Amino acid sequence: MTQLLFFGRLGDLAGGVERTMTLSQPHAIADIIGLLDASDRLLGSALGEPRVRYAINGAIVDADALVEDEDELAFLPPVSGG
Amino acid sequence: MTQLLFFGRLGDLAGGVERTMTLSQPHAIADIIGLLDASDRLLGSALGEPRVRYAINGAIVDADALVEDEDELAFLPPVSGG
Amino acid sequence: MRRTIRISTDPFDPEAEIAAFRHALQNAGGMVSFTGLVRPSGHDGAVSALSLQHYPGMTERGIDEMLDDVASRWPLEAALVIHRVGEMQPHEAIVLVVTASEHRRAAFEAADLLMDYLKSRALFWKSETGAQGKVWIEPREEDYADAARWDDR
Amino acid sequence: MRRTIRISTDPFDPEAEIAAFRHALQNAGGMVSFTGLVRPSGHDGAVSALSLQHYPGMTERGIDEMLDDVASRWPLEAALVIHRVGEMQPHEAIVLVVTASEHRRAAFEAADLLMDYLKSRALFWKSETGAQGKVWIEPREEDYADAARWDDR
Repeated sequence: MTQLLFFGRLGDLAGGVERTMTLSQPHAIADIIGLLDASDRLLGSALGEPRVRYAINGAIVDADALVEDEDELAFLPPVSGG
Repeated sequence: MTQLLFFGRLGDLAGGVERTMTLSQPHAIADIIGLLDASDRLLGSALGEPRVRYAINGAIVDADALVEDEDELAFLPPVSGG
Repeated sequence: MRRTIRISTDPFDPEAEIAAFRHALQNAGGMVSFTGLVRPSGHDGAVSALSLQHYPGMTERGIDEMLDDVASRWPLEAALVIHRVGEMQPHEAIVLVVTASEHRRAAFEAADLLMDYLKSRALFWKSETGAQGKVWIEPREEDYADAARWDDR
Repeated sequence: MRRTIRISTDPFDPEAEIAAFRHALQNAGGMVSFTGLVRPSGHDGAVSALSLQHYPGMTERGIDEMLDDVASRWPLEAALVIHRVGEMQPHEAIVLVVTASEHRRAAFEAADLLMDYLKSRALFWKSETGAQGKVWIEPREEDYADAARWDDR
């Protein structure tokens, strides 16, 4: 089971920060966004925006990185702290 | 009576921060340094060093400014705060 | 460089933290603190609530790497970063950065860099809830420019 | 800009002052403090005592003019300057500067300028008494250079 994390306004669109997904085989992040887009266009297009970064198990990666089942995939929109 | 103030290391040389002097007529600061130098060469030459500034009644002035009796004349060596 | 990083939903008392930091110093001659406060009026008029989210674990690691960077740039005795997350009220402290060094310039610059990074690069997401509902805040152009000042130094 | 200047021979508690300053703020989003401490080892090995002298009245007026300058450069809500004079012991606070503004950059820069001025331009004279007797301290070249940064800005 893959853990998906949606931070910032992406969590509002996803209806929560956390969601799980079962991947029978490794998928590129871009493909996972495609799967999410198929059921929710608004969320899908937000996840694909150029300023959104991706992290697998806490490491920043590109959209073509492969996600395996048991991985944690996080979607990181522009940050703002302080 | 003129109040003289010697700050920082000048006070060590003058044997104290405060000293008084009676001026029967206005004198330029340079002349007052000359008077002090006559009785104490070490103090006199320290007061004339280029980095020492002068203040009459709290206002920074040049060495040719006139000091009158009842004035406060301060000798200000390089400062260091904080 | 002694370092402390704390991210918590609990309110904190900035001056109690600064005092504890100061009492642990050995030989520092100067200490700089920055305290970030929830302003009563935000981007959208009166703010009724401010909320901060982080990515547990990864946010801390990112700040730890910032502190590696800071330690390599300046000779600091100690640095402290505390960041609130969750719901906050006006006037509460959001963030506290404290740095200490032998001479003041290092402490000033290190605190300045840490705040620039925390504002625009650390993994936090901030939202304000006001009259017009919830708004996600992004760094101002100025914040990105501030952080970029350090990239070539 | 609300301002406070205090020069005193009495020891002060930096964090109590910072806390009082913070509680009086209305709309500031950030607050910067610098605390200068007596270092246990000074210019001449171990320091047994540090002493500061000022020119009563004139020193305060000079700092007040610095605050006029600061107020004309940045939109600050408040600024505080506390400076010890007389005899001090290692680890005691010599100086405290606190500034507050809507955005952090103004508070950082104002505190930085105030410290540069206090180090090299305000009317204070500092001496350390160590193993080799009493030594009058002058600003380092770096301190003069730091203060000169602001002259053309």
